[in-house]
Amino acid sequence: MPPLLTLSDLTKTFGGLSAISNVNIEVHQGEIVGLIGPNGAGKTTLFNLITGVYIPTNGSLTLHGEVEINLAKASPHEIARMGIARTFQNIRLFKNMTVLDNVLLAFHTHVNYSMWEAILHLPSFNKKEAQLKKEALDLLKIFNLDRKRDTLAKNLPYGEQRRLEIARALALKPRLLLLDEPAAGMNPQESAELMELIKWMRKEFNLTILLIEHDMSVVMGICERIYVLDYGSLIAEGSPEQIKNDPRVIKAYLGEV
Amino acid sequence: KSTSTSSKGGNTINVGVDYELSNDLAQYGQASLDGIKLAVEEINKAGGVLGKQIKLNIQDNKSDAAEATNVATKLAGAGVVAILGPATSGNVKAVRPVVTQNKIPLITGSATADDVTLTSNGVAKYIFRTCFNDSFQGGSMAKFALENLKARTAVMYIETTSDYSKGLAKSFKEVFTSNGGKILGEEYYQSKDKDFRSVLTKIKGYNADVIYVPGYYNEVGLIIKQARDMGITAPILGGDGFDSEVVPQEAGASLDKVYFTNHYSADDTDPKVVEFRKAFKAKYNKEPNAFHALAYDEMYFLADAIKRANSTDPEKITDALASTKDFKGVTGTLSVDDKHNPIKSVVVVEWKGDKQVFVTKINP
Amino acid sequence: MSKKMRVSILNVVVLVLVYITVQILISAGIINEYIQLNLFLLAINVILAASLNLITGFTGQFSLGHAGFMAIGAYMSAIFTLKLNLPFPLGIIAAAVSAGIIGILVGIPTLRLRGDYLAIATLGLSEIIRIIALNIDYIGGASGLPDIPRYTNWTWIFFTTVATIVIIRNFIDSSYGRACIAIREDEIAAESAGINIAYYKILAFTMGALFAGVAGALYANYFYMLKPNSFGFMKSIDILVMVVFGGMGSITGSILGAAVLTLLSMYLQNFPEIRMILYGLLLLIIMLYRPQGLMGNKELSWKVLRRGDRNAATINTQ
Amino acid sequence: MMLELKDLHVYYGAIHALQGISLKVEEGEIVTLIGANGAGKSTTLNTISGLNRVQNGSIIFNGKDITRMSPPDIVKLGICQVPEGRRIFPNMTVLENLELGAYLRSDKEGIKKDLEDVYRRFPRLLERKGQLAGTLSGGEQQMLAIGRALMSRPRLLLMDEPSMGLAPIIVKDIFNIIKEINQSGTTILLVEQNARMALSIAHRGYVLETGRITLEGPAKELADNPQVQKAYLGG
Amino acid sequence: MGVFIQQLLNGLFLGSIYSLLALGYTMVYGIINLINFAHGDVYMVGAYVGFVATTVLHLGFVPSLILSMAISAVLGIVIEKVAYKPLRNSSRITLLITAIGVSLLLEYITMYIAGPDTRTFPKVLVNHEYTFWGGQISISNMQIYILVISLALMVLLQFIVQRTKIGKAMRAVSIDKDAAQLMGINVDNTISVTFALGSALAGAAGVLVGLYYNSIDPLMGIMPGLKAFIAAVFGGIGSIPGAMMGGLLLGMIETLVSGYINSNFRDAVAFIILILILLIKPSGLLGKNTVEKV
Ligand SMILES: Nc1ncnc2c1ncn2[C@@H]1O[C@H](COP(=O)(O)OP(=O)(O)OP(=O)(O)O)[C@@H](O)[C@H]1O
Ligand SMILES: Nc1ncnc2c1ncn2[C@@H]1O[C@H](COP(=O)(O)OP(=O)(O)OP(=O)(O)O)[C@@H](O)[C@H]1O
Ligand SMILES: [Mg+2]
Ligand SMILES: [Mg+2]
Repeated sequence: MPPLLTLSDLTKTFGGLSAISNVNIEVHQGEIVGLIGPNGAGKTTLFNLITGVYIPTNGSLTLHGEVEINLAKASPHEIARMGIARTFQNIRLFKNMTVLDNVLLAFHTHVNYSMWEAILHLPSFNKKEAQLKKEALDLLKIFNLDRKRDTLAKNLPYGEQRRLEIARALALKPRLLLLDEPAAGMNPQESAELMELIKWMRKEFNLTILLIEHDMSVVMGICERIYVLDYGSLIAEGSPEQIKNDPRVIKAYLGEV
Repeated sequence: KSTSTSSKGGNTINVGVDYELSNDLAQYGQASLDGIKLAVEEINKAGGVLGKQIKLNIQDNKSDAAEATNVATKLAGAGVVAILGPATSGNVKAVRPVVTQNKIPLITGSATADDVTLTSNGVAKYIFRTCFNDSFQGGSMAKFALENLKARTAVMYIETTSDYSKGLAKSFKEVFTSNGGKILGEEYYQSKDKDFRSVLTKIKGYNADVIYVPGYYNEVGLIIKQARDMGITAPILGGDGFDSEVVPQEAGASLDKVYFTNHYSADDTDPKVVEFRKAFKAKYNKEPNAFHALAYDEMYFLADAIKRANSTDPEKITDALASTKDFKGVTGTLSVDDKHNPIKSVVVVEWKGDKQVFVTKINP
Repeated sequence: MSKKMRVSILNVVVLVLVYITVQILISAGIINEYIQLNLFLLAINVILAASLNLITGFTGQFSLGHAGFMAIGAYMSAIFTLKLNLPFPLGIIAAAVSAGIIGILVGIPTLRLRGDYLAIATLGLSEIIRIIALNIDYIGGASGLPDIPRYTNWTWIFFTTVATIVIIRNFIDSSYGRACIAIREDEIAAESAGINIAYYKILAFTMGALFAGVAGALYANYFYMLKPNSFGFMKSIDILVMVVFGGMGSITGSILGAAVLTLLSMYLQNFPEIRMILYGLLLLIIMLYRPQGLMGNKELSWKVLRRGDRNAATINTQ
Repeated sequence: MMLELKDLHVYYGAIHALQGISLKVEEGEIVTLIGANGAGKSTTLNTISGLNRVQNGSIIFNGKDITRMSPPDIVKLGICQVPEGRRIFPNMTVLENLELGAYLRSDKEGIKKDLEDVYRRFPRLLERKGQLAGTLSGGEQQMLAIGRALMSRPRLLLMDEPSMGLAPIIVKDIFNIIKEINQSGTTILLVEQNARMALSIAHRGYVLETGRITLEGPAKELADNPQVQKAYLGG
Repeated sequence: MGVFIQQLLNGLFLGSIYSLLALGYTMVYGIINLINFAHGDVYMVGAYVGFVATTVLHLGFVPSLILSMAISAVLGIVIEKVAYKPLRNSSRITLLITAIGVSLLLEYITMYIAGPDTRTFPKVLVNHEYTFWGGQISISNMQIYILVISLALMVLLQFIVQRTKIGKAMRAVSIDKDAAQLMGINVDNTISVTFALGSALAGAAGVLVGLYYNSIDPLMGIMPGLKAFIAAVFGGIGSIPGAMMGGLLLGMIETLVSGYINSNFRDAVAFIILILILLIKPSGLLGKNTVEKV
């Protein structure tokens, strides 16, 4: 099977600093792939490159599908429309919008009424908008947030904010979901629940997932393959078992047990 | 809709004031108001008009055209017999339809644009003024420059947002060029500017015989000072906007060869002028400027018309105003012509130190 | 659904009643010319505030140049009705279209500029508009364009104001409006959610400008006279004050803000010597006591007015 | 008794975030505070630091009532916080951030020595001392936040989830550092999601649930408590 | 050539006045992110204090300057405490409106007390004009003073903000008030110091400019305030050398436009240039291009 996403010889420099250098990664349809590495290794930078927030200094990013798309030439919103959704390491919700509106907003790319229908509030608009709301509520229910639909996002506790961010990403109906440290700030119990949720999501929505995480129980628990970055370069790739025992990874990242 | 007659009954005559009392033109509006207040005080002390006291209904138009209309509408509704102000041509033009509809006379002391009293449908019946129009004042200075100063070339330095400045410049240019003079350049400044050196550097390069600066005293004083500091020696000419002690204060020792057209000269020995200056100084502790004097005359001009009309009916006052003959004001002896402009002679005054010196008189 | 219909019908009925009542009062002379003038001014300010709110309150683009759009509309309508003797509706359309086009132009810098940098750019563009107007003799230059026919009447005022409010509200209340609000909240997250932020920023500017243009047309054809200096920086600030005072992100807030400040200004006419002192003091006090504006980002609706309603309670606690 | 919270009540608007918290920290201890998201852990620390208004109850530090003191005065007494989410100053350099940590101190020599200490603990910071802190990676920022707090030479260090977002190798380091800091004489109140680690280095612990303390005791006991194991240690 | 040099000098001196104000502006701006519209009016009050000091109290130049700076500093602190402090957690635009309220209050209270008229300073500093190049170029001592003073202030401020403890506290407060408090920084005092400093600068500018042009009025702060705001943004918000540079460049642009293009479109062309430059450098000339780390 051809990969869904290919990064080849990807390089990104900031001034003199090479945050990413010559990275080659392939992500296949349906996989859950882990991306780990020490702090400052360039993991988030890689996400930013994939989603168009940063423009690569060198190399290429290709999204495969019916047609091949060069992501380096696309802007973030186009990439989002092509089916790549993400969450942020430092949560970026629309703080002064309600929980429901955060999710509804992400349905924007799938809105099927015209601006005229909206401005005139035609009956067709009301019907389609009600339909959107229903879908959004269904999604919120999955994340156990439906009861907080009218709460402003900024008033949610941290854990719920993380979940809302994932819900918002899913509302884009993506093919590829990028999660940047989704378990950060969660206790082991909550992390375990999150793992179940991620697995379930993959099945339910037919997703491919690329995941950054420092919590090894999460990474080792759900990832099928793992890439390890250090100082912007790949130092290892393989199954959780392989990675766990890779001396370079132990030295750079995991530490002696 | 006919005018309210509420002012007829009482023991007072209500006069509306629609002036620029705040924002950028506040200085001029408040100066005018000072002049009006002095006149009202004197009139009331002398027993009022038709045995009634004058009562001012003072409103601020925020130096804005729409607000001037707003205020005028309010004054009309409050039943004033006449409106004094606004100060600038644009604002008077904005108010014009309101007073026309309400049939109330309006007198301005400083709206000088030619078309303030003229609309596309002829003379604006209810609009009067105590000041010269631009054509007369600008033209007079052009003549003076050509004949008395033997100037052949001139540069104009104009305030870009002021209709007064642009109006004077236009008529100066017309008369100056049609009598053989040449305008070498037109340059612009903005009110509230304080630094004029860059344009003055340019003006210096024109080497013109005279520089015409139709502006108000605030900037003019600074322009004169900076021009002289930079070694520009050509005479600097202007209009009644030069008439303020601010000019010599700002320009100081640099004041040299500065001529302007005005209504009277401060060294005028006409008892009317002398008395006015004395009274003004006593009340406000400063020398009156053109705004003060013209607004002072506004009020007397109105009082005179009410007296002659022997009525406080606005329509009758309007008729009386229109037929004014040889009304003796501080700013000259004035008759209203068929275009509602005052016929009065203009004097050319020179600033010598902080004194004004009469140079010549030009009759209409 | 039926509840929505009921509310809509209720709104329409109330509006028609307001329209007819005021029309009758004007005809009967009970609303005198002065009150009428201020009522119209109030409505024009409502349009200005609501349209600026779309740009600044909802989309988060700090604009200090709203008076520029108004100026374009005002002059365009004046040219159409005075110089070209065309009917007023054409003047309004010309005003809306031309201001809208300028809105696109002004919107373009938003793609690169943020916050105060954008504020300066918009301020600059509106100043450029004013300075150009000062120097075009065809429209009277500095001395202004007088004798513009007075076509604006209660019917025009009422229906354009209502249309503006309804259109902006409906827009905000749709996915398109949510996109704008998302841009205000977090541009990067909005982009990652598939929102074309460039498009929506320009759209907001264009719509906002368009309605400001309409307000300009109503203004020009009511106040007889246009002067470039009426559309200076302070005018933009005045509009901004209404928006902030009413509550950024609330359309009903803009209505209230415009109303209160228009009436305040009218009332303060009675104190010419200290008018601006009082105005400054009131601005200060109002902002200190109600920093989020009268409405915050809530909307006033029948629900809120009817206290017992449960939904109202949730709105109030937001 | 170094620090004592007595029946503390704190509100955010209508939200009753702390509903009567009482806890004690002895001189020289590491005390950990564990609990689910939104339990009120950060609120507790911020309240001690003086950032929140206390509705009811009191905070005593070394016998002194500090309930209504301003944050700078509290820092002056020797209570310093490593805040949640790092809160470093992004537009300032790493070095300037560290210097700000020593804002209230004026002993040049001591500051210099402590700076060297911080660099020794976190060599990465030395490498990047001229870089703007905002461009550091998450983990680097966390190191900076800890280093910055140490620069004030606190007597009581409040740490809010210092291991959040850190690579495992560093998490271990961080906990070692916390132990070390403690052994060199600083008392520590530690909030952690990584309860297992926290309990392994702490002397005592408290469990917080929706604004109330539900369990307390020596760290070992808590770690062995089945309830705690199920809820916070991943079974 | 002589004319061109003269024009450049004109621009430099005009710009140095903008800079003088922009420096204080950018300080306050940098720390509480507030477009302090009242800054121009503090400058006006400073000028009036100088006027009273010289005409009524008959003080010399230096005592008047100091008095004016002191009173302006106090005024700045009072304004901050009364009008801005209660709103620290409100949106920036709310603060902007409050600042406009303060600005109107200062303008019209002054107008109410002192009248709207223009006042002129007595000659406590004598203006000397020096000419060079056969009279083609002229410079006055006052121009030199103002340029030198604004340059010196720039260096001083830059030093304070970058090198001193209080300067670092100012920057920390501007970035994150809570975190700054956790460092032991007294946020209120830091902000007060900033306002005092910025306002004292405005007061000094008021006296200097009042003396130089010899003309003050209650609304004199509006235009320079606006220009200083533009200069500060132009140079990069919060950047002290940026404010200096923004002011000088704005002065130069205005001068060259009036001198060589068209004085009628001075401000329009200046704005066009400004916008173009901003489009190329969206955070001002010396503003840090703070790429938000995602
Ligand atoms: N905008 C930027 N400007 C300058 N340097 C940057 C920028 N963004 C990232 N960097 C640098 O690039 C390196 C990689 O950063 P990145 O955020 O990708 O790390 P990371 O792997 O996500 O680390 P962590 O696990 O701690 O989040 C870091 O050293 C960081 O300082
Ligand atoms: N500034 C605030 N305004 C309103 N509510 C708040 C605020 N800060 C916290 N809360 C609420 O107070 C409660 C306690 O929050 P706190 O941040 O103390 O939790 P925590 O235990 O630190 O959680 P986490 O593990 O997610 O950091 C939560 O319900 C939260 O939503
Ligand atoms: Mg990261
Ligand atoms: Mg917390």
